[in-house]
Amino acid sequence: MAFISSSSPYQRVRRSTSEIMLLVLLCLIPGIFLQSYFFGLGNLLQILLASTVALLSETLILILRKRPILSTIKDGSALLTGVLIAIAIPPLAPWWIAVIGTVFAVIFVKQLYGGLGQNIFNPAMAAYVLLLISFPVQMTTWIPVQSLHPFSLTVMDQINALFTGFTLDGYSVAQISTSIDGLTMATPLDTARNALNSGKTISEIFNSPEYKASSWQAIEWVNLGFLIGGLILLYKRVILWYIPIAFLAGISIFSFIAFAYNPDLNISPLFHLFSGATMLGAFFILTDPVTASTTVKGRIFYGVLAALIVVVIRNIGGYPDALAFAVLLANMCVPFIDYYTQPKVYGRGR
Amino acid sequence: MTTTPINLLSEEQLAEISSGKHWSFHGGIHPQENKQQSSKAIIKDAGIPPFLVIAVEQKGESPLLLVNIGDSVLKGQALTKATDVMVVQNASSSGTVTAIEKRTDLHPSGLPVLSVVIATDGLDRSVEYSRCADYKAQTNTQLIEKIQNAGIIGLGGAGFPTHLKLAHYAAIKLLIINAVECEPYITADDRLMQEHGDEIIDGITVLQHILKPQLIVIAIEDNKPDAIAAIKRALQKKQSSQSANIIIRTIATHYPSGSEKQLIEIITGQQTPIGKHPSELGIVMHNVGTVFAIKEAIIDGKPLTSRIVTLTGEAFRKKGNVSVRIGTPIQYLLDKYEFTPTASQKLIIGGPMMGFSITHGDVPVTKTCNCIVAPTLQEMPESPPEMPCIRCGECAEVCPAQLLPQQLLWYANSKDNSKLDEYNLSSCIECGACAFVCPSHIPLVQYYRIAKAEISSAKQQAEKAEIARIRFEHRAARLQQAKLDRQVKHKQAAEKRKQQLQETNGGEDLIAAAIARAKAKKQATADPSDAPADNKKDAVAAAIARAKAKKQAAAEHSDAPADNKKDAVAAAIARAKAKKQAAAEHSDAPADNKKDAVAAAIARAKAKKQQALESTQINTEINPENSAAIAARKARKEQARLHKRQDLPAQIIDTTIAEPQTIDTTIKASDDKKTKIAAAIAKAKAKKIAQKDQ
Amino acid sequence: MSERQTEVTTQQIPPKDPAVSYTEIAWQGVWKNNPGIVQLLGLCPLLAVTNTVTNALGLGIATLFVLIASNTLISLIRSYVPQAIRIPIFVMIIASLVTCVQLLMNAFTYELYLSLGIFIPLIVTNCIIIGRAESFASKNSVKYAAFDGLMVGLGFSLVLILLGASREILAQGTLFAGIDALLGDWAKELTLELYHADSHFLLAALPPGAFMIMGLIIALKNKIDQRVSK
Amino acid sequence: MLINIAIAIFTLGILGAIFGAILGYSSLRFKVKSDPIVEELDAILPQTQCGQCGYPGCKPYAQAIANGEDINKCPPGGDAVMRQLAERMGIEPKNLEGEEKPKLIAFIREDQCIGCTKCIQACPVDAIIGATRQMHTVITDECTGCALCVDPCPTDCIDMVPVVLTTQNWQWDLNLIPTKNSTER
Repeated sequence: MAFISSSSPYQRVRRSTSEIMLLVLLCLIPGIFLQSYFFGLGNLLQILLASTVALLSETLILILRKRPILSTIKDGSALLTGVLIAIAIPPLAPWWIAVIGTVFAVIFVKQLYGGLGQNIFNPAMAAYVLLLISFPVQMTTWIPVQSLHPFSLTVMDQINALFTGFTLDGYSVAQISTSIDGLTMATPLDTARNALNSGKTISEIFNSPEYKASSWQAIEWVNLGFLIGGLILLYKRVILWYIPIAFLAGISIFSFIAFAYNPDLNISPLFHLFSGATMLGAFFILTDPVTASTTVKGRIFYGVLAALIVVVIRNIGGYPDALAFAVLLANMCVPFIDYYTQPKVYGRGR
Repeated sequence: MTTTPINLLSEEQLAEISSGKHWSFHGGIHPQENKQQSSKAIIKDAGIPPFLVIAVEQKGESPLLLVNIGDSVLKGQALTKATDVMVVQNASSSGTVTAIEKRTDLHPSGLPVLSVVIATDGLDRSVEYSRCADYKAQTNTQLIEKIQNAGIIGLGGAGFPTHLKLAHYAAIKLLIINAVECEPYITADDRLMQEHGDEIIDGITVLQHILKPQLIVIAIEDNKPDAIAAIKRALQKKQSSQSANIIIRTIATHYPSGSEKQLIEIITGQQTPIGKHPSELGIVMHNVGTVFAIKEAIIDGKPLTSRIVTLTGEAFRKKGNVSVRIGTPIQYLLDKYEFTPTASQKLIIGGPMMGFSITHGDVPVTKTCNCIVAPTLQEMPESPPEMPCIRCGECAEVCPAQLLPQQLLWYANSKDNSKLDEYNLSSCIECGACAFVCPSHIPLVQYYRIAKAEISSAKQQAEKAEIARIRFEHRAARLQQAKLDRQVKHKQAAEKRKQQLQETNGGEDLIAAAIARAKAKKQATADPSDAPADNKKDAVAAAIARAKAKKQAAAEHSDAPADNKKDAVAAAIARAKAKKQAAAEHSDAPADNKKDAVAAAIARAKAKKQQALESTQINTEINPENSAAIAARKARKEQARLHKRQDLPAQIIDTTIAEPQTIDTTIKASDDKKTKIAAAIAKAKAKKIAQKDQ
Repeated sequence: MSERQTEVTTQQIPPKDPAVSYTEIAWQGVWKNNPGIVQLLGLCPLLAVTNTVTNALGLGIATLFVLIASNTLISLIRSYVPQAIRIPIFVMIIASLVTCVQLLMNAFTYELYLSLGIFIPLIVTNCIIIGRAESFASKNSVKYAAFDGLMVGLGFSLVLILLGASREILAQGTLFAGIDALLGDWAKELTLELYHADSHFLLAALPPGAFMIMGLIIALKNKIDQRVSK
Repeated sequence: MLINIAIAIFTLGILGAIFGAILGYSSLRFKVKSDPIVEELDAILPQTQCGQCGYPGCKPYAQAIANGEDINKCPPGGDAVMRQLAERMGIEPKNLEGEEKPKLIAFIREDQCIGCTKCIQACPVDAIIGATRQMHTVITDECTGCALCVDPCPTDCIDMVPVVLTTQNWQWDLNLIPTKNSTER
């Protein structure tokens, strides 16, 4: 009788790539929950839209590339990309923002480089940068925290706003984004930057009414949500500690140096850690295995490099948040980092 | 073989080791062990199978056989002769040698190697073993030779000849007994230690006598408490000055701690430098099974004729460890221990991490076969389809050699051998930890094995190419030299003649010579055709004369063709024709201008055919097999010819048939005589060759 | 038999036909060896100025003119140029021609001259021109050289225009905006407004967009070639 | 105006003369005489010395490639060697001329050998040993598989046989494992 011939090892760990992706998606839930709690259901709508588009464009490109469809879709990487883009864009951004971003991420950044495992750049962040550069207005218009809404927004209102730009009552997104006292809402980092540019010091900004009216508390909570999700990922060993710790430590150290140098012009380390997309980036974006460094030393260096870029751009650059740029720039350095941080092979001496 | 050790362990390091400190290695995994399936039952004898297949080829080389087909052999009788590197293969039961042929080996490739097949008589009569209680009176060389004659190789799995490992006895500081058995499922060493602790300690003292190490460490994983206890008991029994420096080191269960290099790192904290042998550090390691075999060989005088094999996996009804005679067909074990195959059944030789699968049971148990795993599909499911590498780096985390498996995969896929070398593929120990953890189910080890095999064959080819280049250059130089030599010889000959001529004239004085020369000159002007005027002319004339004489001789003998080159061309054409038959024969003809050559060639071809026919007949008488081969070749040629013909349009065939006649007639018309002569020569030649062959 | 036949046929085929023909030059210049999307030469102006069709057309015409003129001149003097110093001589000729073009554009299409800016003098360093001079004009007769200049220039201009058009449509929703700067006031009519939207795809107007669209054009060309070869 | 033009022409002329002089000098001074590329190309070639490329050996072919000969004329090297050559020469890979065959070595059917030494003379790497009227044999380790000995043999007793697959040179192809006991006599 003939037996099956196959290659060793015959025992394997039973965790697959798709399970990893699924775990990452599950760990995003606390952050997403908090985000939609503060900013309304628009966020969930964006996620629904972006994931649908991600799966559709993945299917389309796989047909064009004549690759197996079902098994590739099942790996969950396209879904994850879609969700990450949706989290990053403003909740009531027009529908085509999410569509363009997702299509670009899946087709251009991932599949045109050869599919899962081959892309140089993080698809979600590359798409975010594309959107930010191309559509700066839509991408920086955040709606205020729900408690500060001048109008009450129903689910239908939000769906309508997303697809037509107006609520059922005929208010435009721009109008929604303007809070009670007529100030345009933006992210705390945005607000701080604008105020800095107009010559105020940090302490003045933090005490100013427009800052207090901004969604800074909400953003802090959201960051906390992603931190919790990230810690679960660490506990489950889906991600390894090197990158998040290196990145967060880097952010703290670099921003502390800047803060110590001039506290009037530079925001504090704590503010850095809990604003913008710091936690999302540390645990969910930078740790994307495909585009991150793979050696131990390399991962630490990669995290620190990204942190340095983030702090530099946030403090002296032209954009309020810099995570996406930092990720892309660090991605570019990965082959170089990997090459120079190879571990010493057994027997090469210590 | 002897290396000059430079990194020997120092006294402090040895003290540190014996004080109980131990280290760890990078990476590693914790697979499911499943050892309890087979570790409880005591070792049974598997019995005598109806026939034994003992592979005698070692590393691709066949040793000198000491038996012939039909010989009756006894258990323990040597089948092969030992050479420097090869150990003796002994018969593992008594019986008759029924065949010496290539049989499938217990090797992942399933390829056959030269084997001796013994039909057993069931009596298990053995040669007389000479017990030797006082081995200490013997020299190391004698003991090592005894081990070689007992056919002992490393029984842990790699199968490195033990006598070679022992040959480095000069500078050994630390002897490690590898009883780690880190592979899941396998319990052969575990059981052996539980049941034969005393013998193992005896074996260790034999090794201690040969190697004289300062320290002996028995390394056992902590998942074998019974074995540890047994060895401890045995050691206490032996409590004497000898066992003072033998320590038992219990190490944490952690795959692949049983790998030689990793175990050395655990015990000593030292890494074996790349491309170096552990003996460089003054360390030698022996498997506990090997130690047991050494004890039997030296003290009891028994050669290695059986080994302990773990039969495990849910598809075996009767699991456990059995003592199996080397050469027992695995099918016999499967039948005896109630193996019930399930859907898509696998049969794994060795452990599930580093073992290999075999496709059928008609292979013999060899000395390195420590375990047969027959898992059910639930136990070890088929690996899910391979997905793209997401560079998660899990593999690098667990790699005990601290390689970057994801980079190696990349370069293995792109067949970039220089990059693979740069990333130290050769340091891979193929432990399978990377593939074990890979979430994309990539069979990394398989890729590395293929890449390694390709690299080694590329290396071999490069070496071969280099040799070929050197040989080619030597040959070119030699031919050039021969040409020069010929020229020099000719020159020398010419000069010699010159001298001779001078000598004949040399008796007279110079003036007379000058006068004579002047006279000769005058004469030469008068009669230029005959008397040479000066030496140069003379030489030329001589040469011409020689040439003429040669020609004449050639004509007379009517044998040697005037021009070798022409002959070669003609011969080549003739051969081509003989091969291509009439149609091809003809298309060649117009290409050749010299009609006589053509005719000669045709004639020769005919003669050759005849000769071929004759030789076939001769061969039929001498060697039936060969004639069959020739017949097959002929048939193939005929087929090819027919095939060609079918391809050709009818017209071409017509013309090709028509043309030879026209040519023949033209030849006949113009040069009838020459043709006939040439043909005659050719026929004569053919006849001669035919006669010679007879 | 068959062996012999193939031998004969291979012998009959001449090794390589060095003779040039007009169709071959045209085919090579415009499609097969297009300087822009196959040889990837002159990427600097190609990516920098193609944000509108007008700019692309202006630079295309300027390059085309310089190419024809330089190819002709170099072909004329090719047998008098010492091998060792041919490159400085070619550059000198090209530089003079570019200066002429720059002065002409300054005189007649001033607005375009301003918007193209540094990229007009940079034509001197355009690899396409020196490349054609070195590899073709200096080895072939005048008529072929001039035709080669025309065809290569045409191939380059076509890529410029294609890129310019796609970027203009994506970024501004218009076509031929500002064409009057090149062709005079009458051409104002040519400007098309294809669609109007609150927000345009700004990226297309920026250099990264140029790279991406360029990549897509190259992919398209390769796809067509693949189709044809099948 | 005229003076301006004259100045321009003069300046450019001087510049041209200076740079021309520098270039002319360096083209003589830094002239590369020998071509190390031939050695490198020779190292890539498989050294079968089979002459299938039309050159009498690998070195001459390497020389020819350096002089612009096609890189696709080495069937024993196959696609891999052609690609290496293409990379070294910085040119596009081409389709191989002639087909790539599996590796073969010569085998003399010794009972039919008449000891004519013709194959010995033909062998480019001296891989056949024997003497006149003595049986010849091929040193398998040295044979490059060039098949140059096959044609000169007057008794057609040389066969090109494929290299036998053994456990030593097996390349881990799991799909080729026989599922039956293969017994060879």
